[in-house]
Parts: sequence; C-alpha cells; structure tokens
Amino acid sequence: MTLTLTLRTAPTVPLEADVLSPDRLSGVSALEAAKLTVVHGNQRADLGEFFQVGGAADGELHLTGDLAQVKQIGTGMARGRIVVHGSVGMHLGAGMTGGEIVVEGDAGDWVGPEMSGGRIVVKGNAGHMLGSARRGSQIGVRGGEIVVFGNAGNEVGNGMRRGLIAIGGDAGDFAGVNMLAGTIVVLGRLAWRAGAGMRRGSIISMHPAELLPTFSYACDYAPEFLRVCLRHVRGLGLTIADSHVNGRYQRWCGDGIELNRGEVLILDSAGTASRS
Amino acid sequence: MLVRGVLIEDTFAEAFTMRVARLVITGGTPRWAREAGLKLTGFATSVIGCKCEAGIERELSETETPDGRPGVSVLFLTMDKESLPQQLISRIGQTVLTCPTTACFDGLPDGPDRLPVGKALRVFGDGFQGSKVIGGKRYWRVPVMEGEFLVEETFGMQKGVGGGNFLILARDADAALAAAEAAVDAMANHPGVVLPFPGGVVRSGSKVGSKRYKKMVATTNDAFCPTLRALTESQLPEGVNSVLEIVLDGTDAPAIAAAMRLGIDAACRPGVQAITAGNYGGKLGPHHFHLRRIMGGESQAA
Amino acid sequence: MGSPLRIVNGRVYDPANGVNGAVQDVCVRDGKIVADVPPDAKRIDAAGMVVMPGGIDIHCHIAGPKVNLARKVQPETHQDDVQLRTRLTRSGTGGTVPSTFATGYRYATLGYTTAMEAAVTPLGARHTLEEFHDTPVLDKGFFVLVGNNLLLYRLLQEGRREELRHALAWWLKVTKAYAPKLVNPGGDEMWKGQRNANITSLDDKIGSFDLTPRRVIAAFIEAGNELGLPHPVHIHCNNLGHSGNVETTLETMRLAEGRRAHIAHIQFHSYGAAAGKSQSNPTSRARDIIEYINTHPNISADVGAVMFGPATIMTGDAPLAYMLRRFGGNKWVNADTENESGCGIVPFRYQDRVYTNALQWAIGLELLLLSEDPWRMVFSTDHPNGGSFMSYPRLIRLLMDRGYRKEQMAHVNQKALDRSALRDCQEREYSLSEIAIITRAGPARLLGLTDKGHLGVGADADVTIYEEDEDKEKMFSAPRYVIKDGELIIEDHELRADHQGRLLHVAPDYDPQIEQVIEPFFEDFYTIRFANYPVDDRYVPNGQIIPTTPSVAAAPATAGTRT
Amino acid sequence: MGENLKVVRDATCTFCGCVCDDMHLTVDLDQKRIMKAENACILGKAWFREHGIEERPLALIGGRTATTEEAVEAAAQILAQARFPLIYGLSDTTCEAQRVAVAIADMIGGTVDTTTSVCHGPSGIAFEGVGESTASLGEIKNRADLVVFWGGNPAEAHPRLFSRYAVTPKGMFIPNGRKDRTVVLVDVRRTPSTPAADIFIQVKPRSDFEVLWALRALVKGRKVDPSIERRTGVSLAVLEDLVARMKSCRFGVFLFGMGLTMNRGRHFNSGALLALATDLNEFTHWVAKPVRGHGNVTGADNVVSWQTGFPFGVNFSRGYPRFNPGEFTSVDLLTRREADAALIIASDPADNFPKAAIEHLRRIPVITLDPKATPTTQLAQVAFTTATYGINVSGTVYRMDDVPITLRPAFESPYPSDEQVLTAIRDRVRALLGGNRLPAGAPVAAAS
Repeated sequence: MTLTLTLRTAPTVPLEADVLSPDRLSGVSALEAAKLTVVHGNQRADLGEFFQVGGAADGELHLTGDLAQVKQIGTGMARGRIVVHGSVGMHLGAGMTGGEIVVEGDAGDWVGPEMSGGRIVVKGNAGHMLGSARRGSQIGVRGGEIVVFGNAGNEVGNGMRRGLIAIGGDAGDFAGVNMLAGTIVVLGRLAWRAGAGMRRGSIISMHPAELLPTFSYACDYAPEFLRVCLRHVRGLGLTIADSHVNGRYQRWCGDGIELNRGEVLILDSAGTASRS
Repeated sequence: MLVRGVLIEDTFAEAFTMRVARLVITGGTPRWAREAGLKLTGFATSVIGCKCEAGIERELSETETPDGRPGVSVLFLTMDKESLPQQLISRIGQTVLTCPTTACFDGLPDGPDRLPVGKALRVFGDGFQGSKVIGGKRYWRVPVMEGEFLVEETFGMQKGVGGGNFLILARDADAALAAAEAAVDAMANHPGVVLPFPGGVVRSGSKVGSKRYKKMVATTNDAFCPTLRALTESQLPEGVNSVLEIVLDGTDAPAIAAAMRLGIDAACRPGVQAITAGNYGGKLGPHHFHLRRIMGGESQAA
Repeated sequence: MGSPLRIVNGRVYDPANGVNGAVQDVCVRDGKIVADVPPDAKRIDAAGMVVMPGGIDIHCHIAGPKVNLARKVQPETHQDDVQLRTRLTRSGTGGTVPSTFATGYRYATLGYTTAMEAAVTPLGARHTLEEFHDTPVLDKGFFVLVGNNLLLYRLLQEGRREELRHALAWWLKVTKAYAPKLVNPGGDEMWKGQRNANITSLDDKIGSFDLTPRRVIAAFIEAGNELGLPHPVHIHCNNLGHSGNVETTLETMRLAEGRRAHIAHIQFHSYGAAAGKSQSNPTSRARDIIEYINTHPNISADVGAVMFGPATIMTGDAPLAYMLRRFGGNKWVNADTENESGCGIVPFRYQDRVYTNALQWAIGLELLLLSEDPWRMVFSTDHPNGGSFMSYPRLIRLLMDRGYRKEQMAHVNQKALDRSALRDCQEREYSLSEIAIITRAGPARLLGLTDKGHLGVGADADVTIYEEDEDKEKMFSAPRYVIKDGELIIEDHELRADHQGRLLHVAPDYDPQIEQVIEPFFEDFYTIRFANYPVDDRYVPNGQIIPTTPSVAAAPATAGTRT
Repeated sequence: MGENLKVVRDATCTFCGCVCDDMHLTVDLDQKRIMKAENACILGKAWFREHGIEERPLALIGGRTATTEEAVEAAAQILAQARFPLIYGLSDTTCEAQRVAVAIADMIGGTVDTTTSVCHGPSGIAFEGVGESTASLGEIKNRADLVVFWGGNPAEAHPRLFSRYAVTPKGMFIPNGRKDRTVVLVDVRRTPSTPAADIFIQVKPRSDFEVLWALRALVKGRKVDPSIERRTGVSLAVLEDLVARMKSCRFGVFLFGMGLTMNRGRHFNSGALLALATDLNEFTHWVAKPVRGHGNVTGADNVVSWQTGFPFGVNFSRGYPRFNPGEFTSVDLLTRREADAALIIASDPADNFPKAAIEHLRRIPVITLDPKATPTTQLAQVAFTTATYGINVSGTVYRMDDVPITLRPAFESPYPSDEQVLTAIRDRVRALLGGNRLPAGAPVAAAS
C-alpha cells in the first residue's frame, strides 16, 4: 500500500518537510506519519496539521495538493518513489542518492541540488538552479538524472560533475556554467552564456544559440554518443524527434578560459550558431 | 534412434566452460556493422590456435541496438578470465575502432565480471578522448579522423560454454556438405550461440595430442578420417566417406542444446548416415549434450 | 562570576606549581583560585577526573578582517556543520573557520579558555575587537602586524631606532594589541610593489627600501625586548613552506643574539631540500631546529602541527597563499592593507597520501617528540592553517599514545616518513603533565600571563575537568566541566551558560613626540585620518592591560627628519 | 547662524561607501544643524545639510503617536509571534545596531537580510565562487598606476573616489598623482565620469560578461574571435591594447559598480571581473574592489558574516544560520509572500522594491526604524523615529574596503539610536519568549 498525503491546510509560511522521503517513512502507518515533525516557519508542527494521511508506507509516497510552499521534499532520498500530484517548493530531492521523484506540476528553485543518484521528473516547469551546486561549492550534481518537461531557469547544472539533465522546454542563462562533466540536453531554447567556465561535459541544443567568444567551432558531425543519449532521454518521456537522433550537430569546444574540453552541440538544421 | 532414417548415435558432445562476452557492433549501414563483425571474429575458430573463439551471433535491426542503428551481435569466448579482455582490446582496437561508422557496445550488461575494454581502448585518443555516462553506463568517445569512435567502457563477462558439437557422417562429401550447410542455416541467428568455424563448419576434427609429434597439442582425428579406415582404429561405420563437424559455442548450455536440436534435425537428410558427437570420455568437460536426449529420445550414454 | 566552588577528588595537573596528578581540592571564588571556600560552597566531585587550568591557544586565527574573508569565501563548509542556538547561547556555523559565537563555544567545549589571534593589521584592529565582542567565553588578545609597516621601515632605514621603538609602542597601544607580529618581513612590499615577487633570503633588498629582512627582524627583536613586553616579538619567518627554509629559520633565531623571540608555527619552517632531481621536495630538518631550541633558552616556538583533513590557509604572507592557490579549488583571496600588510587565503586539505602533507604532519610530531623543554615548544596547529582547533584532541592522542601514533603512521605516505626522523622517536609518550605544559602552563608563561595556565591561589579561575579515559582523543574532546572566571560554563559536557571573556592587551609607554612623526605620514599615505586611527576604549568593554617591564625608559625621541 | 557653534574635526560622512573621515563640521548646536562640512563632496554636503532634527513623534503605532516604550512592546509582540519574520535593511546604521539586529533574528528564528541583496549581493556570491584579490583604498592611492572603473559613475555617485582615493591623489609610489596613473572607464554610456578617463571603452548594454570573458581569454594567451566586436561593440584591437596595459602596469585595480552587478548575468559578471583580476596576478599585482553605495553596507556584510558565517540572506528558522540568495533574500521571499512580519531598519524598501514585494509588505505587520518619514514608515504598523548615525550617533562603520571607522557625531538628537531601540526590542522579545526560541529542527542531515 502506498502512503498518501493530501494537503488539507495550506501552510501560512514556508513548510520544510524533509521528513517526506520514502526512506524515512519506511514501515510507518498513516497515524504515525501524521505525528511526524515538519518545520513551519520557525516552529515545529505535526505533518498531520497540514496533510490528510492515508495508507501505509511501503516505499512509495503520493502527495496531492499545491505544495509550492513545501520545501525539501525527498531530501537525501536513497530509494523508493515519490509522486506529487501538484507543484512543489524549493530543494526537491536535495542530495538524493537514489529512487525516483515524479512531480506532475511545477517545481521551485533548486531541484536536486548536489544529487548523486536517482531520478527526478518534473512534468511542469522548474525554477532556477536546477541540478546545481550550492553557493560556494564547486561541485554540483554528481550523478543521477533530472528531466523537466517544461522550462527551467538560470544556472541549470551549475558545477555538474556527472549525470544527465534533460529539459523539454527552454533553459535560462548560464546553463552548464562551470560544468565539470555530465550532459545537459535542452530541446527548447538555450539562453545566454551557456557553458561559461565549463571544463568538460556536453550541452546539447536543438536551436541556434549564441555562444561566448571563448568557444571555438570544431566541425559538423553526427556524434554517435548523442544517438544513445537522445534515445535514452526519449525513454524518459521527452519527445525526441528522429531528426534529433539522426541529425548533424555543430561541435563548439570550450570554455577556452578553462580546459576547453567541454562542448556545445547545436543541431545543424537549427541553422548556423553565432558567437556572441 | 532414427531421425528421418538417420541414426542418432547414443553418445554426447562434451563441452567446456569458457568465458564469454557479447559485443554489439553497430554501423551506419548493415554492411559496415557486418564488416567490422567479420573482421573481429576472423581467425577465431579455436582456442587451440587462435586463443579465442568467436562468431557473429546474429544481425540486429535498428530497434534492437542502443543507438538505433543496424548492427551485429558477436559472441567472444576464451578459456580463462584473463585472456578475454586482452583479446577484446587488441581485436576491437584493430577491427572495430578502425572500421568506418561503427560503434561498439556491451551485450552482456548483467555479466558479473566487468572487463575494462573501452577503458583501455580510450588511450588511443591520446588524452583527447572523453567519457559520457548515459543511463548508468559509461562510454568513451575516441576522436578519429572520421569523427568519433564510441565504445562502452566495460563489457560484461560471464561463464559460457565452448565446444558443443556434432558430427555428420555421410555417404559422400557432397552429402556431408549439404547437410552441414542445412544445419548451419537452421542454427543461424540462434540467440546465445555462435559457430566459430568457417561457415560454421569444420572438416578437420582433432584429437588431443599426437601419436608422433610431442609438441603438437592437437592432431587430426584419425578415427574419423575415411582415408585412414585401414590404418587406424576407425570409428566410421561402413558406407561413410566423409565427415563434417559443427562446433557450437554459446552463452549457456540450454542455448547450445536448443541450437543443436535445430542443427541436427536439419542435418538429417538423404545421404547422411549418422550423427554422432565428440567427447573425451566425459571427464574433461562439465557439459554433456546427449544427442538422443536433445532430439527428444532416451540416452544410455555415460 | 558564579558562586564559590570547591572541586574535590580530582587528580590535579598544575605543572607551574609542581602539582603532578595529586588528588587535591581546587577552590574558586570571585573568578579566582582561592585557598579555601566556605563549607557550604557548591562542590564538584571530580573523582576519576583530571583537573587542569583552562587551555591557552598561543597562536590561532579566529577574528578580524582576514578571518571574516575566509568565512565568507567558504559558505559551503558552514552548511553542514552548524551550531544550534539554545535558550541561552547563540547559533553559528563551523567548518575550519567558524562564526564568532561558534568559535567561542567550541573552544570552550574543548576546555580552552584563552586564545590569541595571531595576525591583525593595525587598520583591522577595530574590526578584530568587534569580532572578539561576539566571541564568547574566551579571553582573547591579538598580535598586531608590524613587520611590513612602511613607516617603521622608513624609521629603520634612516637609523632612527629609538623612534622605531616608540612608534612600535604607539602602534601596540593604539590598536590594543597584545604583542608585535612579524610576518615574512619584507615580503609584502615585494608582493605589492614588485609585481608579486617575494623575499627569498634574509639578505634580500626589500623593494625600494634600503633594508633587508635581517635588519628588520633584528631591530624588532631589539625593540620588543627593550619595551619589556609580556610576549616578545612573534615571528613568522621568511620562506614559509619552501624547501630548504630551515637555514632561514636558524638564521632568524640566531638574530635574537640571546634576546627573547618567539617563532610561530615552526613546523612550516623546518624543511630541508632533497638532493638531486627532487630538489623541490622538502625533507625534514626538525632535528636541527629542535636542537637549536633545546639549547637556546631565549627562543620559544609553537609547533604549528598539521592534521589531515580540511584546513584554511590564511596568512599575512600573501605570496605564500598565492603559491598555494592552485590547491584552493578555484578560490583565492588576496587583501592588501595600506602601509601595513598583505593577506592571503586559500581553502586547503591535507591528505595523508600526499608526500608533502605527510611530511608536514611528521615534522610537527617530530618537533614535539624531540623537544626537551615543553615550556618552550608549545602546542598549536596555527588554526586553521595546519588544521582546525577541533583537531587538537587527536593531536594530543598522537603525542600521548604511541600505539595510536604507530597505527596512524602506517596510513601516511611512507616516502615522506623516510625523509623524516619520526620513526626514531617512536618511544616517547607525553604525560598528562607535559600536555598540561604545552597546552596551558607553557603558553601562559610564554605570553607572560602570570594569572593563567596554573591553579595557584590568585590565578584566574579558568579550570577544565576531563574524565579520564584511555582514549585521549575522547578524553580531551569533551571535558565534563569547564569553569571560566569562576563560572560554570560547561557542565556534564554541555554549555550551561554564556560568558563574555576579556580582552588582554598591552599599553606600553611611548614618547608622545612620536605622534609628530607618525601624523604627517598618515596625512600623506593613509586614507584614514590620524585622529580616527586609535581604537578607543568602547571597543574593549572588558579589557585587561598586561603590564610591560621596559628596560629602556620612554625617553623623548631624538629629533629626526620628517619622513 | 546661532551663537552656539562647535567644530567637529575628522568626522565621517556616511552618505556613501567611501566613508570619508576627514569632514570638518561646523555645527550650530542651537539650531541643531550642520552649517558647513569642509572637505565634503557635493553629496556629502547635501547629506550633512539635510540632517537637521525634524519634529516627528518618537514612534507611531498604527499611525498614532506612541511612546518609544509602547512601540517597543508592540514591536516585540509582533516579532515574538511571527513564524517567518524578516529583518531587513541595516546598511545605513552602525555595526553596533547591526549586531543587535542579527541577535534578534537568531533569537526569534527569523531571516536577516541587508541591502547588499539588492546591490552588490552578486559580488558576494561571486566572491564565494572565486575569491578575490583586493586592497584597502590607501593601496590604490599609494600604488595604483592603472585604474579601471567598470559599470559605475563615480563622478556623480562617489565623487571622492576620484579625488581622495583612486585618481588624482598623490601616493607613496605615485608621486605625481593623476599624471602617474592611467585611468580607464568601461561603461554602457558616456557619463560625467567619462572625461576623467584616459581611455573610455563603451560596451553594448548587457555584454559586460562577454567583454570580461574575452579579456580573460586574451590574458591567458587564448584566441578570441574578432566577432567579439559585433556582440559587444568593442573591437579586438581595443581589448588587446587593454590587456597589454593591464599586464604591464605595476599595480592595477578594478573598481566596479552596480552597472556591472545589476545587469543580466549578475554574479557571473562580478565573478568574471574578480577572476580577471586574479588571472592578471600571474603577470603583475592586481586587485578588484566593488564600489559600495550605502555608508555601512560593508559593515553589515561583515557583521552578518562573523555572526553567522554568511554575508546576507541568512535564515535562522531551524535554529542555526542558513544562507541562500533567492530563498532568503528579501525581495524574493516577499514576492513569494512568505514573510509574516518585517522589521525594517534604516531602509526604504517600499520605495525601491518591486511592486509584488511592496504589496506583501502592505499585507503584513511592519516595524520600521528610520530618522525620516518614508514610504516604508508610512505603511508600518510600528514606526520608530531614530537618530541618524554619523550625525547624531557614534558607532562603527566599515568603508567599502572593509576599513572600520568610528563615527564622531555632530550633535545630539532627541531620538534614540537604532541600537538603543533594537536592544530594547531584543530584551523584550527575550522576556516574551523566555530566552532564545528553541530550534525548530535539527539540520537536514542528508542535504549534502
């Protein structure tokens, strides 16, 4: 049986519910779950003050309601599954190492900060700092996958070291900034200054993008790995056209200020990329 | 027992535990995948002389490969754990890396041992190579003049079976060959099985050691050579003038048994007198394929 | 000040008073150790426990401009190491550079009650005092950076030694400092004025000045001794961290010529150079250093041990930090202070597999294990340069437990051990009394703090009570009780009260005429008015002046040419 | 002019981040006015001239006159009851007051944020990523032979940056002052500052990052495509010339303003400039310095940092400091309608915040401390009138280069200082809560 939580009373100030993780709820009854502690602003509260709890925890957690004020769902999650029928607040799946989170609505800023495994799927839009390093930290996502069907804000994958971020819509400025490795696929528009400071890693764009002056054009080709990658992304639910899989891409290397070992791949049919 | 008048002798094929890897080679067209597969598995008939045995398992359609391109699946076997990666590294390096349009993927993702093949091959990139993790698997992208060669970092290795076999005893060489061809055709594309010899067929069955030359590890199987019927302790029934052998290697015994059934059945045709198999008395190899049991009958053989 | 208190049944380690583990009472009243308290005084039963004076850190970096930069530049180290507020105490964050409140509380939870911030620019004195205000429990003082001061250089260059002494006294007094500090003398001028160059030997010319580090160091040692400061000139030698710097260090110590001098974090200055190709690899010359110190009672040092794990390089030695910047994970801070100093900050991590780091670790231990006079070779990690003060208990265990030490030695880079003498001093184990000396009595004596570092009548009632444990790291990690100024701050290992410690500073006399020399320099070269420079008493709500004993009277300065 | 005149020498002007401490003020003690401010720039003169004592009530509660004590009680009640209170402003008050404000935030489990989050917050974030090479203003005066202003208009916003610190003054190694320096100005438009420069580089709006990135590449000896001119309006030749100058000077400095930090790219713009300065240290001595606006915004950064480990945007709701710009910064949390009370100290967000944030301020109880009536004090539930720092109140301020200076007030004010009011509020809140509020939750263990 699944543990189901339905938002009954909207929090008046941000609610921090890091307890909402299948690991932490393993074997917990609905009654017990309702007594678990959440942080409502500067005070403790029972989960049951806000949520109608039903079922029992068996590794799967279903949340329903507009949870845009609820932060830190799935913090440190290692296994199991969370499905959110609604939107969620910041820090979804922070530091998660395994399992899966599916959000039917939107997610706030900081989805999957410094996660190292597992998968987060956001069917709506996501905020800024999707899959990013925390401030001051040089290393962001260390593994795992984040899929956003809609748009994402600025600094997607800041400091990313491994893993995959796939965005069905547009990405904001500085996607893949300071990337160390990993892959970011953007099916919509890539905004300004993608890949600034990247050392390694790949940013894939299906639309023309203005690149920094420190990125150098290499060639047009059909990267074999990209076929594998895009087919994988297709398997995660994003719409990948055959023309994307079979397409030819411009390879731009950068960032020249750093190792110059990263790349931005821009679908050729999208037209000529231009330097900014 | 008889299958369409062909005697299935009550004996068994004795096979060995080998180490097997499966490679999926894709190409821009089926042609180039096949070319790479053929070169890769060339000169890989028997561990006795080739250190490895390999063959194309089957051709793969676009829907069956990791990158959605046509490909071939190859099984690669060695006797011990150590030589499998060595063989793969040197052979893939010379025959797939070099072959236009191809990429090379692991076909045994659940293989308990992981062979660092792509990891070794990456250094051809001279530091310019890059890696990518997709769906939990790491790939290496090695820059080449054409573009990039993509190879998976590790390949699964598991225990396999080598040396499944049966012998077609026929009235004459034409009948033997026709039966062998029919058997090979029947077994083609059978999952988990490859036939490492030319066209799947071997005419030079061997015995262990030599009666005359100390250094030879294997010499002609004189007991089945028709020309030696008068000179040796021949095991050829009367009327048999030509023998061809089919050797099967595979990922597991059931796959070999299933393929043998198809192959033997197809080989039972006019001009074939009997089907038998090679063994060493059952003491050397752990896998025994009893011909009659395979064909659905009873066997008394040890 | 807390109510009167009698500590009974504890084994007392008070080496300054010759008490070595005797079970005797310690009585506390009005913030001081007293001979007796009324029978109804609160009692602490310290049976099975060890009673020591509160710990004294003679050299650490805990407050002021550079510390705050180092805090700000590492938010990622704070997030996962937090200090929760309680009903009484403030919250904070940790990492190798904790917030002020966390610094005070964490020192206290290790049994430390006094700490000396070892490098403050005079311009940053006010800032440092503001941070001290928010650093609870501890008594604190700071060493003020004078070794790259351009006005003092001008005076020295012109041979105006007396005025130099008066100016030094002025600087100590108006900044409310505890002692003068030299850091890589001449190095900052090379760094700021000569395109990021550095001093390489005591006889290098310092930029456009007709001076050498040798002259600067000798002059300051002389002036410091003449002023009769409770703690002599505190010297961070030239060439810190460089292979072969042992010669510079020995030469610096010789410059004292029998006068008092304290060499800071000497571990970082005890390196030889490997012969041949690997010349840039340091070797251990700890033996040469410790032999010199063993035989020269005028010299003292703190060890500056290195502990594996995270650290933060923060130093007035800007060229050094620049050299280390590639280890900083993309982060490097440099901060120049006009006419006074440089500063560099680099996040760092010591790794046991890395040759140089393992060698540094070994040298720190060697120096302590080969030391014959624990009163003059005292404990420090140059927090957070060699590791956080939170690693002190482990360092104590390394000294007290040779089995543990041997075990740890097995994990480190063995080539480094080959280049050190650590394997030759495997037998020695520090006694509790020796630990009490290097962490308490010794630092107090070197600092000239007569009321600290001991438990004699009249001493400050700063007392730490540890539960005895075979595992010395555990024992020294969490004292059962800590008493500061007679108040029970920690009871049953937990913070029970907040407390505002004192500022310890000096106020040496100087000839007021010296201001006539200093003020014009301010008008020309400072961007802060001379009148606004001295730190007033409002920044020292709880100060204590430690007296000086000058050997030379504050005679009028000889008239000199205006600089 | 009255009879009762006093001269205050070496007073400090807190109008901007220059914090010039050489003001000689002539004060009419009867009129409680500053008649003359010798050495002050035009902005400073206006600052000193305007700060007389207005007849305002000591406090207003719901718009009605109240005593300070009544207002303290009302403010303490609001703060003690709030679940997600915001304490904001702080850059125009003393460090002594700032310390108490952070203490209140800690005690109640609120959020403390300063105006840094809407000015040089991006530079703070950039600093956390790459560090910086910086210097006190006197080093610039004494040594800088190449001065590059980027994204600022000092002539109008920080006049004495030119005259006292960075352009015209003579220094120890700059004996001839202006003649010994090369001054470069980079901006998107010509301003009254432009004529002060030897070289003016006009960049297209929102292309600072590209220019800085290209400079970094050139400094590192990497290739930059001439198409840079199309994007940024600056030719490769101009960039190459600048790089040659930057590498060959003896002591170079960037002084950068909000023109850089508050345009698209924000902290990455600051970060690019800080990184460029760092890169240049490979060749010669280089420093960079954000030019700060408010008189003690640098003090606020310092106080919040030493008390919490983070410079601004710090939340205490779980019982320990957390830092996250965008989450705990004022505009963001007000726009998301999260705060349920606000204590605004010496700042006027109702005048300069985005509309959505101001609307939320109207919804929640707001407490203000300000010497003057402002749009924010007008929407406040509790408004204290306080004395002006630097004019009526002593205390510590930090110059933009982190140099702390003690203020010398000119005359007394009938109003209490921010510090006094905040201390009273803190003590009353403490009484109401029985000490600090106990932490609401342990650290999120797996957040790393």
